Amino acid sequence: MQATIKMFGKLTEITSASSVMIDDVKDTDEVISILQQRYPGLMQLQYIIAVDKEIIHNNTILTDHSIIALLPPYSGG
Amino acid sequence: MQATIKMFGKLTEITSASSVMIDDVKDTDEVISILQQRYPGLMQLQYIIAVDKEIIHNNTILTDHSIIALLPPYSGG
Amino acid sequence: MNYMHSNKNIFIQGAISPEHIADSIAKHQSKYDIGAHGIFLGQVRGDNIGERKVAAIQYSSYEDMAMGKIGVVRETIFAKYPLICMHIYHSLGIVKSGEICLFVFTSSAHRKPAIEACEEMVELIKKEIPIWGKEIFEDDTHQWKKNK
Amino acid sequence: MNYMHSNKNIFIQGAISPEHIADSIAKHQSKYDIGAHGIFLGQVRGDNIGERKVAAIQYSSYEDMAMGKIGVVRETIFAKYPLICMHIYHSLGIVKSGEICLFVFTSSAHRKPAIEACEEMVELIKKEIPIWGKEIFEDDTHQWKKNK
Repeated sequence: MQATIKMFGKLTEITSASSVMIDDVKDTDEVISILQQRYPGLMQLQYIIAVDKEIIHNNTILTDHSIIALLPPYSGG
Repeated sequence: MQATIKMFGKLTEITSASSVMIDDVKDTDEVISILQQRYPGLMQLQYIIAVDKEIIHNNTILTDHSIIALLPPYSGG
Repeated sequence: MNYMHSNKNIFIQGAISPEHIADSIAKHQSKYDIGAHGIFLGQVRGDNIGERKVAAIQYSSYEDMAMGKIGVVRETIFAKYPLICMHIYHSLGIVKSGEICLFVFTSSAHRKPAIEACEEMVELIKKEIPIWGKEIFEDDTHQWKKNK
Repeated sequence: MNYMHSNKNIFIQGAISPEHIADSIAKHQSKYDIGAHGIFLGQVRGDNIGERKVAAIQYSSYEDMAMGKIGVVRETIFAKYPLICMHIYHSLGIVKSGEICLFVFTSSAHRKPAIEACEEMVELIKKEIPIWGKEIFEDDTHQWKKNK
């Protein structure tokens, strides 16, 4: 499975990009593990994970076209 | 003492005037008594009394230039 | 302090226009310590009462007394909330259905004081300020408004 | 019902102008069942943080997700309060200090629902909607805004 991971807020400074591609991943735990290797700064930062625009609380199996997003604490308003 | 009594809201319909003069009165009880004789409709209506822009709760002695006002329930906003 | 204790006139002849509200907002854009505004607007409803429909409300006030009471109420609110400013406008005379008769505008650094002060000020205006509304029906009859 | 469940775009590029707010108010003057409007405005503060002063906030959002969440939050509020209507606007991109970045506008027949729904909606927007603010200082450095 190829996954697209959207990055927001302060996280975009770690990845220097608003989205990141990863090949051959099956679930969100694997995605985070690979991202942490690629961008060690990620481990210092607070975020939640959304898959297909829904916030997940546990490891989630990815399907084709799953859109993963890493969301730091909201600060709208 | 001559007293000027300002009328507001629905009370102006009873007196057909926005203010009423009464001669030779010494306190607010006397004012109300005279007004009730002059305008019997007043007895059906709810109001509070202000003397010199302060609401009074008891009979109040009038001084020269006292301004009495009869205030029906407020309905601003 | 001078400003907040001022008994300036809150009354406007006729309806309060959306442009008046926009101007008030625009005037606060040079105050960099403000982070939140609370606004309440009262609008005249075209209520149906029996067979009759409200066309307008005609407002009157004991203005001398109202001015003093507004001063007292402003002090109460400024003592209770960390407000940066507060403005209050109420119509006198005829305000047609759909038009605005009351504009309460509070500003603070953070949202809670502006929101809470605005709400409390609306209650105090209805309760403490000698203003009366006469509902004028489309058939030219009328009745005196009662606040809930 | 169609209207209240609509996921229409809440986002505006740049600041929300006082004229936009006046236009929104004016559009409600033909709704004779409205008696009260609650409005909340968020304004960018020119905070001093250490030696630096905030010149602007740059807002970004996960727009696809935000649109869906706003729909859910709107339904929650409409289910809880007897509102006639509710409008929400949030800025994206640069909003300078003193300018308005958030506009929440609720309307009801009587005052309580408009006031309470407005307050609750502001809280829900800050908590539930994926929006981020980047505080840009006058010296061109920045920090990511944290909501209290």
